[in-house]
Amino acid sequence: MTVLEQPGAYRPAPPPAWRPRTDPAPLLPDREPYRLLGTGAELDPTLLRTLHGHLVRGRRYNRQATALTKQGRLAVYPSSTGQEACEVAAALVLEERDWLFPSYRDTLAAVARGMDPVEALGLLRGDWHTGYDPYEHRVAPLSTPLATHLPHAVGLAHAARLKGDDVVALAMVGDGGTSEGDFHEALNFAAVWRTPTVFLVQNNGFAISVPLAKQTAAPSLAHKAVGYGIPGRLVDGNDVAAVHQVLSEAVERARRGEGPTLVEAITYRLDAHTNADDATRYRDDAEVETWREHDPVELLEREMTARGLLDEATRERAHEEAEEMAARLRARMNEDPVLDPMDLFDHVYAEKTTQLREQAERLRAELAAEGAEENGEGDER
Amino acid sequence: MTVLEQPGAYRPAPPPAWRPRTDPAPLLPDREPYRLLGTGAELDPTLLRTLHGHLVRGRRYNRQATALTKQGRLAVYPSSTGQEACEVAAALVLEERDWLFPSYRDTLAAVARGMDPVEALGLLRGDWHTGYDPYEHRVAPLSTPLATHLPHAVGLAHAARLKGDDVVALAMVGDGGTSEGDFHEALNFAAVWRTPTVFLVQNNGFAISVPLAKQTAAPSLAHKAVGYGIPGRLVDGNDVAAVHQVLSEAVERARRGEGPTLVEAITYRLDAHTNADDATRYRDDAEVETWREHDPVELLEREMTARGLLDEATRERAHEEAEEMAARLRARMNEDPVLDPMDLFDHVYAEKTTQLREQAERLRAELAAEGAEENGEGDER
Amino acid sequence: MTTATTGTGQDARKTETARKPATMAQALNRAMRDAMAEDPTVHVLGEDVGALGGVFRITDGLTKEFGEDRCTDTPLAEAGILGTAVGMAMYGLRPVVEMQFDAFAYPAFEQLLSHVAKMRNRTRGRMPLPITVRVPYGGGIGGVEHHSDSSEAYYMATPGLHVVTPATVADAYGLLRAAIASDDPVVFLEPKRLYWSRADWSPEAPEPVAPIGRAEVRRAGTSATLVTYGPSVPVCLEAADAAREEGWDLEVVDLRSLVPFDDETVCASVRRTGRAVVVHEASGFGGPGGEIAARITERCFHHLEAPVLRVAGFDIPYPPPMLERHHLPGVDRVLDAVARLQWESEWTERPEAFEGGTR
Amino acid sequence: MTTATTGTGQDARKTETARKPATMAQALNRAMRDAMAEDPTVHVLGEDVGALGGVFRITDGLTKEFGEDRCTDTPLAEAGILGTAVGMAMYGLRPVVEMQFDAFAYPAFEQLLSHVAKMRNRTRGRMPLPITVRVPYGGGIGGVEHHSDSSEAYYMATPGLHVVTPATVADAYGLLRAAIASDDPVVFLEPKRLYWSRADWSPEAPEPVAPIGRAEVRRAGTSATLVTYGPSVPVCLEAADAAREEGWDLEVVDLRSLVPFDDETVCASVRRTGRAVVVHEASGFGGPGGEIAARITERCFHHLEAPVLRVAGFDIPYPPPMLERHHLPGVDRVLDAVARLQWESEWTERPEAFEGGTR
Ligand SMILES: Cc1ncc(C[n+]2csc(CCOP(=O)(O)OP(=O)(O)O)c2C)c(N)n1
Ligand SMILES: Cc1ncc(C[n+]2csc(CCOP(=O)(O)OP(=O)(O)O)c2C)c(N)n1
Ligand SMILES: [Mg+2]
Ligand SMILES: [Mg+2]
Repeated sequence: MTVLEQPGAYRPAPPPAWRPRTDPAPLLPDREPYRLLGTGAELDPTLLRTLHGHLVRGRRYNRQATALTKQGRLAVYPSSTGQEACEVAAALVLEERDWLFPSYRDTLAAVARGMDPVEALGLLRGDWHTGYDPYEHRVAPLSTPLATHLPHAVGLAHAARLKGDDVVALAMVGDGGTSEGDFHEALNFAAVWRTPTVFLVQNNGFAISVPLAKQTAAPSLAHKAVGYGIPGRLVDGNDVAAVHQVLSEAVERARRGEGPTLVEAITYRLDAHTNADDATRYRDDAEVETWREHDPVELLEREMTARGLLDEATRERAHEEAEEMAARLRARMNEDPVLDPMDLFDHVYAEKTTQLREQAERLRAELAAEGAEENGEGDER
Repeated sequence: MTVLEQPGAYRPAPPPAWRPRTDPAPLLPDREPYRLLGTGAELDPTLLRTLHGHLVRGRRYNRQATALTKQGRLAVYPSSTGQEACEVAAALVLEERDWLFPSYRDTLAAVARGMDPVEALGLLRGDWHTGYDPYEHRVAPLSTPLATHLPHAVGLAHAARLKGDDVVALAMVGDGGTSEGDFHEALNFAAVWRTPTVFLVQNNGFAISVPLAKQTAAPSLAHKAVGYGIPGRLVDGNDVAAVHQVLSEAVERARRGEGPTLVEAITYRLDAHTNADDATRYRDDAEVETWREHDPVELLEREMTARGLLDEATRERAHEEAEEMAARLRARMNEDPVLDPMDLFDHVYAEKTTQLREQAERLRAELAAEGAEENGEGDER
Repeated sequence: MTTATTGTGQDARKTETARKPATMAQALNRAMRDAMAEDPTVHVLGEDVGALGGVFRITDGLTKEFGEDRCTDTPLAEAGILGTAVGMAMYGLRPVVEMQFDAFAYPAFEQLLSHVAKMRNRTRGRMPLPITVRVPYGGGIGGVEHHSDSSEAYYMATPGLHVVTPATVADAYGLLRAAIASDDPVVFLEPKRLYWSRADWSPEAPEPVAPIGRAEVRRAGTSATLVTYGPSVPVCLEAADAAREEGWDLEVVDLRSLVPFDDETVCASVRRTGRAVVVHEASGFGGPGGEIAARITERCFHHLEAPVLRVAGFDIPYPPPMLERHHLPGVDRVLDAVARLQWESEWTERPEAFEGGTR
Repeated sequence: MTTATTGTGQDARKTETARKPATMAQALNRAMRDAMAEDPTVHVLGEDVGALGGVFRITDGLTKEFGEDRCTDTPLAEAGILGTAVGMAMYGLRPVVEMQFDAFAYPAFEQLLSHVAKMRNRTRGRMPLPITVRVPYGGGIGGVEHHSDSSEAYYMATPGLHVVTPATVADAYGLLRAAIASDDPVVFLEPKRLYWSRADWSPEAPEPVAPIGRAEVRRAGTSATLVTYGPSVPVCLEAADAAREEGWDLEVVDLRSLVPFDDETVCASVRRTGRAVVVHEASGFGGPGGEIAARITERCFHHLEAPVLRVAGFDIPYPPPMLERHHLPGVDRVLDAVARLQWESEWTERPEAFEGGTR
């Protein structure tokens, strides 16, 4: 059976014989966002502790990165403050051999997956585009053109399956990104080819300034799954245990060869779109305050405290570790990166064209002249 | 209230307060294709007679146009044989002030709307791109790039609504076209802005050679509606009464300001994709035969005969009229169109640029030289 | 970057009556505002153009003044935005579409190439599409990848589009008004790094500017002509100033519109000076400079003392912020090209007989 | 058009062992077949490439021989096809994507421009994308609108892509093999109207051809150089034959690859002949000819007896079938341009001193 001969795939038949390919009922998302924290559900204490450490460090990472923009050490930072539960869970549900496809807001997910934070921030510092080797942690380049990386996740998962590898690709996109044609095409390819792909939509209520109501009229974004013939799941995106659970199920489903899942996580961006954005133009502080009461870090700490899993010492240790991480990051980001302008020509093609060789020579001559003039000051800025 | 402040439009709220924007249940399409013929439903005899005349002429038109390709009078013809019920119903449900947005296969719908068939075939004859004035019958240019005309229908309906005109736009697309990003973006814009747009998907089972099963894994294409928050309808596309009924309801809904509807009509293309296609490469004659037994013209004739609405004389008259139409079309298409190559430069911009004036002069000189050489043979081919 | 302008659009309108320093951003904002006030069929649409006023604040205040139906936040889908604008134009509106950044116009290319550029032609002139597509373009603002592309070559290669780009505050207003008023689709390229450039300019009495299709000599000179547009105009003016030290008196021609192209003004200048350098940020290979240099050479061959040279971005993807200064054509590179214009040449004007051949 | 080839791809393979007439379509088909047989990572995907063998039958028989997983009918969505191919390439496959027609590649432009062309660069060489994008292009086949675009200017203006186009049966095979084997993304432009052109060629022992990046002199001559590619190569060869009557001995250079561009071969020819005409179907303004003419002029200025002229499609949307012959550059227009190369010129080679200046 080729990957295209899916069970249940339908051919048209004259209407007396028509039947839906699958029963749509099981594809419909949860009637309300799936939650675990505060529900009294059974939860794995070790997992909660791991998630807690990540959340605390993640929050601190967001704060530190934002601070680095003020110090001119980052060109820009799109913060995921308030969305750490999604970022962390997305990273932790994956095996080493799996792939993560982050969008431009998801450096934290990459860091939670084990990436050096300085490399993760390379794009936003501005010394190169993708600051890391995608193959090292199997993290695709951060995608700035929205939703364009979703078909990549589908293609990669498809290729892995063709090669017989049980690799899952998890792709992250925002509520705004679901409006793009690429979102539609990716989900459709994934559904038709049954690729092991998990689509995580972080619905944080806004695409920059545009609220969800101007983005979609759907009952929920998870309902879009039905139109592709794949299951949709709806989850409280600030409940890290719930996000972890729902994503794990989706990843396992994919790994079992049962195809893609669309997960909508309802969350909120507490910071402005980026440091350059003025969020007061499009939303009230009151709304932000409502969401602070549903903060992912606090939700988890409250739950763990209630369950006796978080004593003050543990809590403090987590926060101390986060401070150390932040201090290390700050120190390293305060070093000027050493850049070689000649790199500009090295990675356009496998081999430089004659024209690029000429252009490289011209730049080299300019730099030499500059260097001579400036008495060896070189070309770092 | 601006068009963007829709009732029920939702803003995100922390999960305890979350609720779906609308109940998804009413958006779900019919459980099986809606049918009227053969169900004993009450039907308007006058309407049936009108539809019958159109179907018979439509079938004959398809046959004639295909014949014209063999005589070299059309460059290509994508036949809608087998799909006449959809073509005709789409045209007839609209008021004069409404707009039709046909795809490349839908010249018949344009003709059924009242367009001169020679003008409707202009594109396929090759004397110009759009052979007609879109404003005369409010028919947008036939769209060759698939699904790209769907946002046009949304924009036009939106503009009409802003101007206070109760105009509806009905756009036609194939099952293959639903996979394009433009389909997704158009439906989403229409849903968010609640534009008076009706989307008619003619699911004829194939996109050229690609069967539906390789195009989608959805329960039905109508199920895609749910993901946009609009109602989906499923209809037997060969039951002209049913298609007319479902489309009429969608048009009225749109006209009442209740927004767009997605209609999937299940039908079958009995001919090859175009005269240039070899359908035996990708489908069995047996499958085609199954569908011949569900032929839209026959279905209606059987029903009308059973109801005593179609005596032999009436039937013959309809077929005679169709023959006359075909004869007129053939005669007119056998005349060489008179073309002026200088037209090439006239409609690029409102005013010719200097460069186009120069180029036009150059061509004029060439033609004059040619003409002189050929002793006045001129530039018609 | 964004904080600098918070609220200025609105305030500016009320207070400025005489010629005072205004930014290009303000002039663009005012152009849309005035067009909307004068013509109820003008509609602005795009991502974040409403409450936010656009990420560059160019549409600041328009929703407040004209309502959401006239200046509309769209869903996040560029093909959908432009495609919807096509339908609106079909029904008699005059849409002004904002693409948030150059590279984010790419998803709309099919709509632009297959419909916007061709609709008038496809319908024998019956269905013109008076759409303005505003695209902030170019680099020099420290933007991360996909935020600094110079995409004008794509637009130039598409018959049916006008391609316009202002370099001055007055042109920003005048050309945008002209673009919106045009019955043809106009791709209106806004040089991002000039958004905050200033000039004395009165929003109440904006000075008239030459129409779309005319180039302007921004600086008269005799030694050689710099042919340029958009973000490179200030660079060329600076280079011309610096060139005086070397004894060159450079003429600077600002194209203003790439399509239609003003052969007359450009060629008149080059015929006078006998030498030309084309300057732009876009990559050299396959970029606008090739067309421009080729046209000049075809028309002025026997007036040329040296080949028309080009100073352009390298043939590479736009570099990361920390390296962009090496990529962007700066004053030194322009002067270097001028120096290579074969000043030692013994060339002298050829006899009149040959002039006829330059078509 | 299509019936002519039904089944030929497969049959041809079995029966042809010696050099017999083969079509370009057969050679392209064979190239994919051989690449797939040799390298299991080569995957073909696109609309109708499976059972149908593509609307031009270029992928005929591939699914039958290699299975649906190797030659795959995709859903109808070009951005999805190319985007999926990107992901496949990330995982070590070598996708060969078919775009059904030139204009239907436009929906995939964002993927092409923002990812395919840039991925190697973005990742500092770590994530190369060995993708071949096959695009049937150009007119002359009586296609209705959106079926005859010459879109090469868009690809040329995009650093990071190779842009290749064969004009002969041998090159069709050799260049496509090279494109598929290349570790860089290649836009492989197939001149539709040459699909059924024939030449003696052996599928069992295909003759080696020059690599991507080299132009070929298809006809040696001394009077002037015609620089061309793809569908215009046969036109230029015919024009060169006709030109003998007028006493001109024309050299014809087939570029074969627009990127990388073979300055060496082109300039060597033009320096020898002193005159050049660039010929292509794409619209003149902003088209490939501008770049080519500008490069030649920059490099060969003092060898030129006349400006480099261009013969190109008009600056209009591609015309309807019944009018396309007026648009396409034909033999007469090429000869007319040659006639305008200022043969009366009294120009003589300038002293050596100037040669250094042509960089
Ligand atoms: C194709 C494309 N269009 C526009 C943009 C500009 N842009 C950057 S972020 C953004 C909003 C994204 O919203 P959403 O998808 O909800 O993600 P979030 O920022 O909330 O994480 C926009 C419009 C872009 N990056 N890519
Ligand atoms: C954007 C685009 N891609 C590809 C094509 C080529 N093409 C023409 S018709 C067709 C199949 C269309 O299938 P469907 O949408 O089901 O409509 P049908 O032909 O069945 O009426 C294809 C792929 C096109 N016209 N436009
Ligand atoms: Mg968001
Ligand atoms: Mg179909």
